[in-house]
Amino acid sequence: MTLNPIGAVLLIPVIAAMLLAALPGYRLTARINVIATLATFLVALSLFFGRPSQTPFFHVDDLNNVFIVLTTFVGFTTSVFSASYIGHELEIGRLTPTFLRFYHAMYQVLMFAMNLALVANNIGLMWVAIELATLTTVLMVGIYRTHEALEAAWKYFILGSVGIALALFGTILIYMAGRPVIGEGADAMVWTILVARAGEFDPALLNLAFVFLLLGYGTKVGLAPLHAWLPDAHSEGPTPISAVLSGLLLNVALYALLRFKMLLAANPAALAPGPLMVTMGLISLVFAAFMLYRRRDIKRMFAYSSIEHMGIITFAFGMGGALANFAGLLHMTMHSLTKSAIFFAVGHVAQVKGTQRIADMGGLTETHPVLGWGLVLGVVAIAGLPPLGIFTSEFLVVTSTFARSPFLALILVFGLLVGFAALFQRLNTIAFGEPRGKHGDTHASYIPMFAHLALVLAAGIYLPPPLVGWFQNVAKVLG
Amino acid sequence: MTAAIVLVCALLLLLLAVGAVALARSPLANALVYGATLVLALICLGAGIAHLLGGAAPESVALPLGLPWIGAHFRIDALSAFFIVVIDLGVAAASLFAVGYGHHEEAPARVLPFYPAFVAAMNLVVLADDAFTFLLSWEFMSLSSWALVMAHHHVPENVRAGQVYLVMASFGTLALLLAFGLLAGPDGGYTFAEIRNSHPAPALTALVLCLALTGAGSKAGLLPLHVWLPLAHPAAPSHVSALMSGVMTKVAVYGFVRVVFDLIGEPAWWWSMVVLALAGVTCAMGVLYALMQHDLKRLLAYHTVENIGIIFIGLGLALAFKAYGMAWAAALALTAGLLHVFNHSLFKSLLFFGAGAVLSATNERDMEHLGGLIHRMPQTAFAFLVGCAAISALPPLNGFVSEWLTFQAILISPQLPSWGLRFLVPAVGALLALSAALAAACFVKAFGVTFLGRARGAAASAAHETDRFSLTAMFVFATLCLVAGILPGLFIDALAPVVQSLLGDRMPVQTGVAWLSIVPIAESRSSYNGLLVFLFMVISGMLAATAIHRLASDKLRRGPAWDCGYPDASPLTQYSAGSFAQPIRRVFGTVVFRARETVAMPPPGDPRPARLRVALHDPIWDALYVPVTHAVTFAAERLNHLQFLTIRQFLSLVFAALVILLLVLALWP
Amino acid sequence: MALIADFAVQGAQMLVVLLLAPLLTGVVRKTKARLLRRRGPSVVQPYRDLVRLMRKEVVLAETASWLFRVIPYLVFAATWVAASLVPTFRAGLLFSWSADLIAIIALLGSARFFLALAGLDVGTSFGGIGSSREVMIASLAEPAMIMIVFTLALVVGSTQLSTMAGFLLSPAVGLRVSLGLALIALIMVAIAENARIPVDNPATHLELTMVHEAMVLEYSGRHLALIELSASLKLLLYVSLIACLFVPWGLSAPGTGFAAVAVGALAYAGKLVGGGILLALFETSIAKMRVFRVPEFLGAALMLGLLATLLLFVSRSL
Amino acid sequence: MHGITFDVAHMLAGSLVLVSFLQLYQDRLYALLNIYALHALVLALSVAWQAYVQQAPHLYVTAAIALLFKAIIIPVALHRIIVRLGIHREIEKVVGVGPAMLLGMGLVALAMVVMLRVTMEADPLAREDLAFALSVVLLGLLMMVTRRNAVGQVVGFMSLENGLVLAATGAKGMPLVVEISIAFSILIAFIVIGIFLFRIRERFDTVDLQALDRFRGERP
Repeated sequence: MTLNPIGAVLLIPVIAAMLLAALPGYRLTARINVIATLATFLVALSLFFGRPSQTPFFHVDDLNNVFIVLTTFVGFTTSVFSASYIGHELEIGRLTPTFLRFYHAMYQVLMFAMNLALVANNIGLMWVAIELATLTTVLMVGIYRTHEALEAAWKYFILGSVGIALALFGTILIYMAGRPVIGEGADAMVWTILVARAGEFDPALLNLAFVFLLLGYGTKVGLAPLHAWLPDAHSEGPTPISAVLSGLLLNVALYALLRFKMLLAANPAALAPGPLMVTMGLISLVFAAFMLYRRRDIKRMFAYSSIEHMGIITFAFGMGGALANFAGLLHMTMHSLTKSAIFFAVGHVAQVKGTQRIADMGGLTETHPVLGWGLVLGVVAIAGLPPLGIFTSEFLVVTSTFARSPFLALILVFGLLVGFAALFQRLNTIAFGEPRGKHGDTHASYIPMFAHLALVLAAGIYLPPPLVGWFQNVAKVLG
Repeated sequence: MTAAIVLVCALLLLLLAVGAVALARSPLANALVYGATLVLALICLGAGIAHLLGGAAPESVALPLGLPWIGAHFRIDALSAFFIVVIDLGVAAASLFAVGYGHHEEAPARVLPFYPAFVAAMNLVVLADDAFTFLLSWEFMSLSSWALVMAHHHVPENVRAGQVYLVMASFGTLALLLAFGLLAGPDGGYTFAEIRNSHPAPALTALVLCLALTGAGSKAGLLPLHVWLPLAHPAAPSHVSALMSGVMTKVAVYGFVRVVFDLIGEPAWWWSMVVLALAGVTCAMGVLYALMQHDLKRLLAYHTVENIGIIFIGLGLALAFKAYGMAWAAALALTAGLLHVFNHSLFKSLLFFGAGAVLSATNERDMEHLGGLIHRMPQTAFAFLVGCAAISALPPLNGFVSEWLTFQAILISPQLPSWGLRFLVPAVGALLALSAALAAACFVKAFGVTFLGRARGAAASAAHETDRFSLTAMFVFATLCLVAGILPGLFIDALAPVVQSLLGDRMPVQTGVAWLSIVPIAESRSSYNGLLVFLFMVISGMLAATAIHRLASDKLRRGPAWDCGYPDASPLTQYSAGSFAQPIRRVFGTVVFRARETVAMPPPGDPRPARLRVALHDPIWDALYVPVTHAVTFAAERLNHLQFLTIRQFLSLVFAALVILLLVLALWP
Repeated sequence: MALIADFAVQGAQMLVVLLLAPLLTGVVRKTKARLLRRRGPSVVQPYRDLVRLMRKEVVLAETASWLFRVIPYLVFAATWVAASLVPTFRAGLLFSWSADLIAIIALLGSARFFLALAGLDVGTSFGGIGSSREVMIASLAEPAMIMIVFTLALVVGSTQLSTMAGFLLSPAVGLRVSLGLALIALIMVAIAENARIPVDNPATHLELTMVHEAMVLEYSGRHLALIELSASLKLLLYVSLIACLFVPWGLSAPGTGFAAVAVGALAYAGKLVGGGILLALFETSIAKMRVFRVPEFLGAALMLGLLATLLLFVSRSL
Repeated sequence: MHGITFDVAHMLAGSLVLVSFLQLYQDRLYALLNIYALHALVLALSVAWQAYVQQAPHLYVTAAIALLFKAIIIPVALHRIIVRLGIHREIEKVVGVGPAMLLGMGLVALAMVVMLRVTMEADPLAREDLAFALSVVLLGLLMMVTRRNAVGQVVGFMSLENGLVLAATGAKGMPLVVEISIAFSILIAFIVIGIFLFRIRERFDTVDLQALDRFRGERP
């Protein structure tokens, strides 16, 4: 088990979590955090070269392989970022050492939970993992103990638990659907077996199950109208957590949704999940695009932009077809890299400006050129401008959609444009114009941010063939 | 070979951009970056000219970039080659100009890195041979130019300009995205080769045309999508303004030509109606807007709108003739359009250089504070004058030639079978004539108020002649304007392969014609000889001068201005830009811009000055853009309430979603 | 040999227009005076004026730039070239194809362009009035002129003056409404372009009513002479334009012998005198209009031109 | 499987739905808590019966949890909270009892329709159970959104969760049932503690709104 990379990916965070819970001292713990995540990342990288055989509980295939590596990578960079960020927080006393300890431990638990959700082959296990991740983030969102933070955490908690319940019901239904075909016992919850036999399942049960799963996991994905927790959670938690939330947790939840979409795709009699996902995707996109306009808190704004992009991705998968699915997968990857990079920038911006109010920021490219231009680059990327990766995926989504159903494409384009205008309206006030607000200083670590952006840029110009190969395989299975 | 050369240059330019980030602070950066750009542009220019004149066959390059299963395709044919020439000629001059002008830049770090990137992007657009690469370069071009517009971001208008520009740009890109989506089909045949071979249904191609017109038009500045142009072009540093106005709009024209003439096959007759109507209106409105401006650079930007209109008239006519299989006429119209592309890129860049020189000498863009600069900066004044004459379509300069050809194309229109076109085209012709006359009026104003008369402000009276690099750039282009004006035959023949490749026919060979004159169709029908007219004028002018000086007197005495005997008044009594345009404003403005003049005349004995206030309304902005913005803000306001629901209410949203989905399931057949 | 002859004829044409121009002005002035029961100056008075002006020294405003001194020559050159390209007594001259009707209009346009600049150069208020009104008038007159060209070109299928004249001589033309409209429009434009009553008054020096005169207010001596000369050249040009387009009879076709040329010359002289007298009659029988009525006047011309073009299709389609 | 076991299971599940309706009907907190206890009791019974029917001893654990934790501890704890925080005993409803009932009926009908589309292959017990479970879940949700007080909503959530347990136990041979029920009990415990910690007297909302207002004034 320990030789198995999967085992390592799961064990390292657990051990690290225990260690960090026990050890005092900022420098040391921060270092351990970074090292642990780095180790996890390196192990995960090894998955590219050899995949362990699948067990009833764990498996690695084309779909989750990429996402495991992505998750561990972003986890690693975020830990680097958080080392500098949390240091600053300690200095200004927003965070006490005890909470720091708690924070680091929770961070590792979160990593563990997400990796578990990704490698899980058992849908029950996946459910447990995702809920664990949710609860951890709830605790971390509330970590500042300000009224707003608690309130955000509470909201997240309540809505999250309802989501949990719905998702569980869906999972049970899947089991019920699988049981007559596969027989009682754990096998009926093993995804690989399920997907292999899905053709014989009872379509009505599958449909019902999917509805519940869509709402249950959709709450985690932050699709409108289930999104309510997301902006508050992002704006109130520590920025590294916002980065992980937007960059990873949403992805993981969406990943779970995809797994079940595959089940339905494998069953011809079941209703096509496409229309549901398309509708929810478009609603989220357009809604979030309009919500961007009135935002005055920088982190909230980018939280809404996350909703927007989740909408785009869900839409893409809903449209289905080789191109759209490929685009969706690409978009998931690009978005998690870009959005976490943006949050790295935003975190430091909020620190140097001492506020999250957009009104109190201005002329950032003047006062803090590196940070400012980093943010500009990030927004340029997230807005889907070339030559960065998101342009590619949006290109594929829009073109492939318009040829098939022009009307939907028009709505999509409308949403994109509205969101675009809003993003840049804000960016112009933050990054350009006369410098506003106080400009303090921070020992920022720019490496993570620029590493992400560099990756996104590279992907925009050149996509490595193996990655493309995997994505195309998955795209086929996704139907 | 050519494609490879240009690609390598583009790559080097991108590297240069990266490098510029590093050394932007150093004093050498300016000369280095612009020098390098100049050299690379010249290389591309050479390659382009060689390919165009050598009549080389189209060549393709495919790189394993972009979409992996497609790759990045690049192809250079006559059309691309021609636009490479246009682009890199403009770039070369702009870079040369900037070697000197760049020293006045207060924020070089915000200009130097983006300038080469912008240039590279423009070159890549015309080379691209698949939808993805095309749009990527296209949008990258917008992005880099946006960064340049934002260079002087301390001025609030510039930030707003950047905002409008980028939004309009991405609007255009999305339109093109949709167009290519249609052409490529659901399973993504994105390469142009595939698109050429796929023959979509007429309805689809019509839709594609509209989308292409929207997409390319919004970048070129076709009404009513021009709004960003007069904001963004002046905001950028002048050499960039020159590129944006003189070259980038041409890249947009390229996009339109590529899609409509090359990719989507046979046009339907009514397409040209759409294009021509839009183009005619663009023409007239553009120049009317320009007449109302006091800001020199904005005035020039609006004239870009006008000239884009002229170009699109040519293209529209070509479409019409092509639709009815009159290839020879189509060739004439298209040649006229493309020739105007070239000419406009010459004199518009030249004029923006002049404006830049004035700006750097006086820090003043508002003409009302300028004047008398011809005394302070005579060479700039001369070059600018040539530009003004050229853009006002005065023989024997180049602007006239392309407009003359356009008129010739218009005069063929009666042979079109369609009644709609027969009636539309003369009307468009009238609009064209009107805008030509108004353009002349406008440039009398521009030159007269800026350079002639007496200085209206301290800045103007303290101005100095600009540096020699800028002057060289200006004079090179001024000369080119003259050459292209007196030897148009050469340029028309150079354009022949382009037209041939797109329409399968070309204008008659011009170089053979006696006395180097040009004959669009037949000598009996019409002909023009710029060279001869030029020589006539020179000779007769000289004759008159010498004769008078010999036979009559050549005595001259300086004295105070006569001015009907009024004592010499202050420079403020001169005609200003506003007062010069007043008659035209009263004729056209009262209708188009709802121009209202209110005079506040103090009662007798009151020493306060009387005030004349002029109120103008931009009809298009008011009719189109204000409502849209209002709608968006309204919707945002409304939806924003969803931000403040209670947890219970959010839960009820979830609940509602669940119930609805279950209902869907229940009702599912 | 033939080439030399052609050169000779072309040169003759250029000289003829140059020499006849002041005479035409003289004729018009004389006739007007007669009609007003004045004796008036003799028809050769314009020549005398020109010579006198040539001799005088130039008084140049201190604020004038080099451009101000170049412009008279430019204007003169442009107008002269334009005038010498319009067939007067003989069609199809050597260089007649070097510029068609559109180009001729454009040449006059350049002359006006520079003259307007001259008005602004010295930096006085009157110059400004002059040029701003001039360009306003031109901005309407030119499109009207172009529309007239359209009409003719669509009838003839050419913008080449000689070809036009040749075609209009032929019976193929018949009587057309459009041509009539075009003629009226052309006359209106000609009046405006030449700053005649009712658009402008060449004789006035009442500041607020003058347009053309205000523009050239600062000129004196030889410069003024050149400008006056160009003005009368322009008048001549328009008269001969109308003549060759609408009363082309007597115009000697290319390649015909001396006799034909002689006939042509006589006919041309007749047309000039006739034109001058008609102009004078018209001018004396009408009052000058306010500056801001001019746009309506010219707008009417433009509409007529457009109408002529459109009617053409109708009449053709019949 | 023979009739009687089926009927018993059927009866128990059905009565669970009935109890949910009773909850909807209540408008006094204490009464509500008692009804909830009853709800939990019925759940315990049906789980126990399932354990017996399926010969799945581990389900007895779940039953025990349901009995001890949900039927006794939680109601008591909530009782004390109500006393300690001086929450007043009236339950403010968003919609009146009548409409709530009608809605409930509609939901149950919906649940039935949706579930009965399931083909006969799936064994009837499962189908019936699921139908009832789904109705319980929906009713619980309905309760959460129609009750204004925190306690009322918590009760709603808990009955929703009971529905889940019912479904899970009904699914024959489903692994992890016990773990899941435990996990959920912990979740509920968290919520209850949360209510106590954050002094949420009337409704969840009190933590949020005024806060949100100050909260970088995003109100228009």
